[in-house]
Amino acid sequence: MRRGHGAFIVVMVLFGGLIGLGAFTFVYADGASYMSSDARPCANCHVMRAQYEAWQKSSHREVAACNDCHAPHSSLAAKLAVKGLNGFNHSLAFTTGRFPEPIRITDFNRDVTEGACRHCHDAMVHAIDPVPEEEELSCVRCHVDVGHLH
Amino acid sequence: DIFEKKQESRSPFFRVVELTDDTEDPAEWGKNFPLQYDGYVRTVDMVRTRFGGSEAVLQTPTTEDPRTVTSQSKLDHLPELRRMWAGYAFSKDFREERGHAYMLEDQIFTERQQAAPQPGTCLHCHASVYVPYKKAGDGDLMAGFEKLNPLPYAEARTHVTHPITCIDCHDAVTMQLRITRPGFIEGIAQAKAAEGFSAYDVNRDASHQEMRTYVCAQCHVEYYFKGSEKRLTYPWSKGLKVEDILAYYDEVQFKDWTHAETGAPMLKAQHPEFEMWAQGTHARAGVSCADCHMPYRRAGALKISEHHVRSPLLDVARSCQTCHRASAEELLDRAESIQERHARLRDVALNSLVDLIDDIKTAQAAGTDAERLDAARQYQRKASFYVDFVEAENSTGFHADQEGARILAESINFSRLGQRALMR
Amino acid sequence: DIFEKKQESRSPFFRVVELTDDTEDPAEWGKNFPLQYDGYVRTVDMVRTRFGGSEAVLQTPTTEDPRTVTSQSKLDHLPELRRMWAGYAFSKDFREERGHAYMLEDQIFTERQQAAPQPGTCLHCHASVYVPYKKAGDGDLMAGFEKLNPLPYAEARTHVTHPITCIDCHDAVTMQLRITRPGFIEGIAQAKAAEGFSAYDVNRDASHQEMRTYVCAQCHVEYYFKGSEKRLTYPWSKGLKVEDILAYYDEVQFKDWTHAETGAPMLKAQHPEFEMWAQGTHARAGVSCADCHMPYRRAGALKISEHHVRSPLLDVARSCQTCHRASAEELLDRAESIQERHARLRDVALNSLVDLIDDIKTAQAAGTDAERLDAARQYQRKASFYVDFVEAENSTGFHADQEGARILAESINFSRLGQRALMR
Ligand code: HEC
Ligand code: HEC
Ligand code: HEC
Ligand code: HEC
Ligand code: HEC
Ligand code: HEC
Ligand code: HEC
Ligand code: HEC
Ligand code: HEC
Ligand code: HEC
Ligand code: HEC
Ligand code: HEC
Ligand code: HEC
Ligand code: HEC
Ligand SMILES: [Ca+2]
Ligand SMILES: [Ca+2]
Repeated sequence: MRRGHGAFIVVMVLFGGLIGLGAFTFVYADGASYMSSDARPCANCHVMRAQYEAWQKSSHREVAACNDCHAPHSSLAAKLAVKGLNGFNHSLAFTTGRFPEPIRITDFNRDVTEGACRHCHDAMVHAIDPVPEEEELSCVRCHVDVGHLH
Repeated sequence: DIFEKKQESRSPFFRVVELTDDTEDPAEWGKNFPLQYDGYVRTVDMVRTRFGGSEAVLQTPTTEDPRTVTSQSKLDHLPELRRMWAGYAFSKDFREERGHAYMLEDQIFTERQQAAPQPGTCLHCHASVYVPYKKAGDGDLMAGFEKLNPLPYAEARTHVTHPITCIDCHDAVTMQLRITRPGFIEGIAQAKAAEGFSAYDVNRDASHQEMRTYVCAQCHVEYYFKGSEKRLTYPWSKGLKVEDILAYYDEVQFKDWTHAETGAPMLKAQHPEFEMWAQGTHARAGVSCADCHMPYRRAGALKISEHHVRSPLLDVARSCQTCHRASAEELLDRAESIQERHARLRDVALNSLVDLIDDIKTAQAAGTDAERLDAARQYQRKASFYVDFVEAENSTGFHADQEGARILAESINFSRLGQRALMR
Repeated sequence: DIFEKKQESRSPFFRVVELTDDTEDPAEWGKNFPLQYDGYVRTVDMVRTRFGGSEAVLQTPTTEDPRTVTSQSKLDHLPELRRMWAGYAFSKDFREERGHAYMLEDQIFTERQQAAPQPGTCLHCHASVYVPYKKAGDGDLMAGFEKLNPLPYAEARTHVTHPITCIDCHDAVTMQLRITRPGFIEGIAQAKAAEGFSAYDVNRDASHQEMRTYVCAQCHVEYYFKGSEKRLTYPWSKGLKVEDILAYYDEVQFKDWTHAETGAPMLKAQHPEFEMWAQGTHARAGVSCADCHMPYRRAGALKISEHHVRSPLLDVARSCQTCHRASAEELLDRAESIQERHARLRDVALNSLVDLIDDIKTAQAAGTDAERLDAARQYQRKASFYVDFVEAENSTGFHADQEGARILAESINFSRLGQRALMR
């Protein structure tokens, strides 16, 4: 599921880029920050502040910033693509103010995050991780608060 | 748009007007806090949920009751209630409660007012009484409270103008939450004393999170009128559980009325939301009334408390999903399956009570000896108070599901033991 | 299907020995999986919790019962049980259950074996029967199952050697969870059919998360022996709720025994952990048995499942705290206050049932007509099954607190209606 969305995403992003408004805010709202692996830029948006503040108190504060969990580790292309897509989506949503509250992670981004967990913890958890044929074991079912409270 | 948002976040609110400890009119407060005011006025909305909310029922206005819209009658919905309350004003008119905007008119025009003369005490929870109490007591809240209580309702109500307003929950200068209701100030002090906390002063000793519940518990509680002064009293000196409250009433030998069919000395329970909530999981977890009924809402860059107080099931996303990760549909379904299980058991309990009433009537006709009849009537008093306690509680079991079922179980037991007591 | 998964198996381990579908000895498996094996063998530990766990009780070994240690007797703890089960083997010996290591010896040496001859079917849940069933059926699990069921227990048990072992829950090659119990394979298929899912094959259709519950539900369920073949049957064709199960038994006109004091056609409920769990909040939230009873444990560089299956209240940190933010003390307290409320109500229900039994006896002595007596006995059958369903369930209400209280409420109602039925 997580794999193979790269191309589709790139198209989405290019298409999205054509929408002036989105593109505008993307820049205005510091969309470039999506490309960094520093946490502060994410907090550029007040709507991200809750997570930012919670992250600062989390067990991962020292070891993982936002994008370590919210961007893929599979390939650089996928990484940039997802960052671009989210950056665009969030910028647009933020500008139009049209988004669900409380903000909920999308299934797509949850998969990205689940992948991130494994990227760092694979050695420890592959004993408990079922074979890929089966549906993924969800880490966040139990560890939903490791990055920040919910 | 985005510039505005960056703006807003720097300026929480503009002080348009000066608010004092005597500013009663919510519209005035609304000038400083338009967002909260907008929510507050929307409590006129009437929307049903599966078991709660409220439904607009049209009626032709009369001189006694000029209301064109009321809410559905619970007496028609649950006919057993008429038998349970035979001989008491509630058997004449008892409706689904609705938004805060209606609290004053619904009290003024309920048929219960015709059925029996009511005292001024009633206003304590149906009007903005903070300023009126102070006025009547020449600045002394308690004195004013004691002065208005014994007055006939019609006379007392000329002292009040609004349903609940901002000043009933907020300090006008600091906007801090503040308890203004004598009934709760005294009641919670007694409850705390029972837990060993003496001289409890709620406005001094309560935590911020507790205040988010206590402002509601000023009114959403079981109560009675004590003595000829009709002093409003919350029966908590032995604790908040149903058995503690019954023990209190038995001790002071109080009864609300005498049952018309059986002559039993009866008790009426009323909206013990606070008492039931206190026995539930959410209370255990420190979740307050406001967390669910006044969830935070984003207004631009601001997070404000939803002042449109209503059923959380009408806004599951904000009310529940802040804490629960499940989907809105799933959460609604979880709540409703708890309520459904509760409602079915409540019906069993009501039917058991009606069976007891029938048996007592038959026994009376058959000239059963006084001893057995009295024993049965005592069971009726208990069984009726227990089932009423969870029925009058308005969450249909949600606030404390296991405790709700436990109380219904004991009510059923009392009803059936009453039937047994008549035999042999 | 399992064989395809073979290659892709991810479970990392040092393959010391080759495990096959016939490797029964857990010590062999332990060579490849020492961490899980260490936990598995610790199920011999006996530690009490407030309402569960188990307590070591010394006894002087005899030839019939060579055990030097057993667990506390529930009959002494709840004397009402002897009345409830009058005339049935359970009234002779019924103990608190303990760790998996004891399952075989406890079954062999329970006094219930002397009280009444038991069939081979019993072994299904008290021994590692996967390999023995296959052997007895010449490779056909079901055939072996059907062959051992009707044998006298003493003869059947010569076919088994171990209590539950690895192969009862795991595929030896892929280590995937796998259902090996005919009773559950057939039972869950019927339950799913009732929900409209036909031809359900648990090993093919269950999700990984479901398997984390189903491996336990192979045994922690209500059951009965059908017909003269003593075929093990899970009574789920109408659903998993207590009323569905009772409806099934009534339909097939099954009774476990005739009550010695009243002559009522009785039913015995046994450990419906799975059925009760299914009605609870945790099941709603997708929380499996293994999540709480086999929490993950950090073992060196690896995370593994705790194979020391026991009360989660003995390890709240791992069992509860990953999902619940509250402190361990607070969580323990939450669980125990649910259990305490449950236990008190259970006692009310047991006493109500004893009252009914007394009344029926008196009525019989007084020569009450058969019609009333039969009505009362039918109520006894229901009331007894309902309270037993909740009492035999081993979480003391925790798995489904509201449903537990609901069932007790109905049990109380049945007992009291039974008393009423004798009168008039
Ligand atoms: C331009 C303002 C802005 C910035 C900067 C921003 N976000 Fe967001 N973010 C939003 C908004 C608005 C939403 C809600 C979008 C929705 O739910 O449709 C959101 C939603 C999300 C979600 C949940 C919804 C989803 O798409 O899964 C995640 C995860 C997230 N943001 C992570 C991040 C990370 C990581 C960063 C920094 C790399 C970041 N955000 C920076 C505005 C922003
Ligand atoms: C250690 C991993 C981790 C880190 C670091 C992390 N997050 Fe998250 N994030 C998660 C998980 C897990 C979820 C929730 C997934 C779910 O609910 O199923 C989540 C969800 C979110 C959401 C959606 C809201 C919600 O609660 O579902 C937002 C917005 C978000 N993160 C923003 C951020 C921001 C901003 C940062 C950096 C300040 C950050 N995250 C850092 C793991 C992380
Ligand atoms: C960038 C690498 C990285 C990512 C991504 C990451 N972790 Fe971690 N995680 C670590 C490190 C390093 C530690 C040890 C730090 C410590 O001891 O607290 C750790 C500690 C933990 C712990 C133990 C401390 C605690 O909070 O209980 C848990 C559980 C955990 N991670 C789960 C997760 C989950 C679940 C995810 C995905 C949602 C995740 N991690 C994502 C690197 C990562
Ligand atoms: C069913 C609940 C559950 C799930 C699902 C789960 N974990 Fe855990 N995890 C636990 C528990 C319980 C512990 C604590 C173990 C201990 O204390 O010994 C833990 C501990 C950890 C730790 C910390 C070990 C340590 O002591 O530092 C990490 C890292 C971790 N989990 C990562 C993951 C990842 C990654 C996943 C998904 C592949 C995952 N977990 C899935 C329950 C879970
Ligand atoms: C965890 C969330 C939660 C908490 C905390 C909570 N409630 Fe409720 N409340 C509910 C739900 C859900 C309902 C059912 C609404 C329905 O049936 O539509 C409800 C119903 C009600 C109702 C009836 C509403 C109606 O629609 O008819 C009242 C009154 C009420 N609650 C008052 C309170 C008070 C007072 C407190 C605090 C002492 C409180 N609640 C605490 C969730 C909560
Ligand atoms: C301790 C606070 C309190 C007092 C005193 C009080 N009420 Fe109420 N009343 C409430 C609350 C809270 C509700 C909404 C919950 C409910 O209806 O159960 C309510 C609802 C009502 C309703 C609408 C629902 C219904 O019952 O038809 C009427 C009418 C009403 N009250 C009349 C009265 C009268 C008359 C008196 C005086 C005899 C009185 N109230 C005294 C708190 C109070
Ligand atoms: C001054 C007394 C008072 C206070 C304080 C009060 N209520 Fe009420 N509340 C009432 C009365 C009276 C009604 C019934 C109004 C009617 O039916 O006309 C009511 C009705 C409600 C309803 C039912 C709405 C519906 O649609 O059925 C809810 C929910 C509610 N209140 C919640 C709360 C919460 C939450 C708080 C605290 C934040 C609170 N109340 C504070 C007196 C009060
Ligand atoms: C039934 C009680 C009640 C009434 C009436 C009420 N409020 Fe509130 N109000 C609350 C609660 C509870 C909070 C949350 C306070 C907290 O958590 O600190 C709150 C918070 C606020 C806040 C702080 C910002 C926020 O939204 O959290 C403002 C400003 C406010 N109210 C204004 C008003 C105004 C203006 C009115 C009248 C139109 C009003 N309130 C009526 C209960 C009430
Ligand atoms: C402020 C946090 C918070 C809010 C808001 C909240 N809950 Fe809960 N809820 C909890 C906690 C905490 C528990 C106890 C279990 C736990 O510790 O996770 C719980 C338990 C529950 C349970 C299981 C309890 C039971 O009796 O079976 C249900 C169902 C539930 N919540 C539904 C809801 C619904 C529906 C709403 C909205 C009307 C809601 N909750 C609002 C925090 C919250
Ligand atoms: C949310 C956690 C949770 C889940 C899920 C759960 N249990 Fe339990 N279980 C408990 C608790 C807590 C107890 C009470 C233990 C005690 O009293 O010491 C318990 C008790 C038990 C007992 C008695 C243990 C003893 O100490 O005597 C058995 C047997 C049991 N559960 C089996 C199951 C089975 C089978 C399932 C799945 C169908 C299941 N449980 C699901 C938490 C859970
Ligand atoms: C469907 C599975 C199943 C079958 C068949 C079964 N048991 Fe059990 N047995 C269990 C489970 C699960 C427990 C632990 C839970 C409990 O004790 O309630 C248990 C516990 C016991 C115990 C220890 C507790 C006690 O009751 O004293 C004895 C002894 C016992 N069984 C004997 C038997 C006998 C004899 C038979 C055959 C007539 C039998 N079992 C058939 C599953 C089963
Ligand atoms: C082969 C049948 C079987 C299976 C499969 C099985 N159990 Fe048991 N379980 C038993 C029996 C039998 C006992 C009682 C043993 C005794 O008392 O001698 C028992 C006892 C227990 C106890 C009580 C321990 C105590 O200290 O009181 C718990 C908890 C438990 N099982 C949980 C589980 C869980 C969780 C699973 C799945 C991961 C599971 N069981 C799978 C048959 C089984
Ligand atoms: C009562 C059922 C049961 C028995 C018996 C059992 N297991 Fe497990 N085992 C489980 C469950 C449940 C899991 C978790 C599987 C998952 O979530 O994929 C598990 C997981 C495992 C895993 C995967 C890594 C891990 O720890 O999660 C290994 C290896 C394992 N068991 C070995 C053994 C061995 C060796 C034995 C015998 C000594 C054994 N098991 C007996 C139920 C059981
Ligand atoms: C894998 C996650 C998970 C585990 C493990 C877990 N819980 Fe829960 N628990 C939940 C969820 C989810 C709910 C339902 C409320 C909600 O949605 O938050 C819940 C609800 C509860 C409630 C409220 C339900 C009620 O009936 O009042 C209690 C109490 C509770 N859990 C205690 C425990 C205890 C004690 C344990 C350990 C023995 C435990 N939980 C293990 C996830 C879990
Ligand atoms: Ca209502
Ligand atoms: Ca036990």
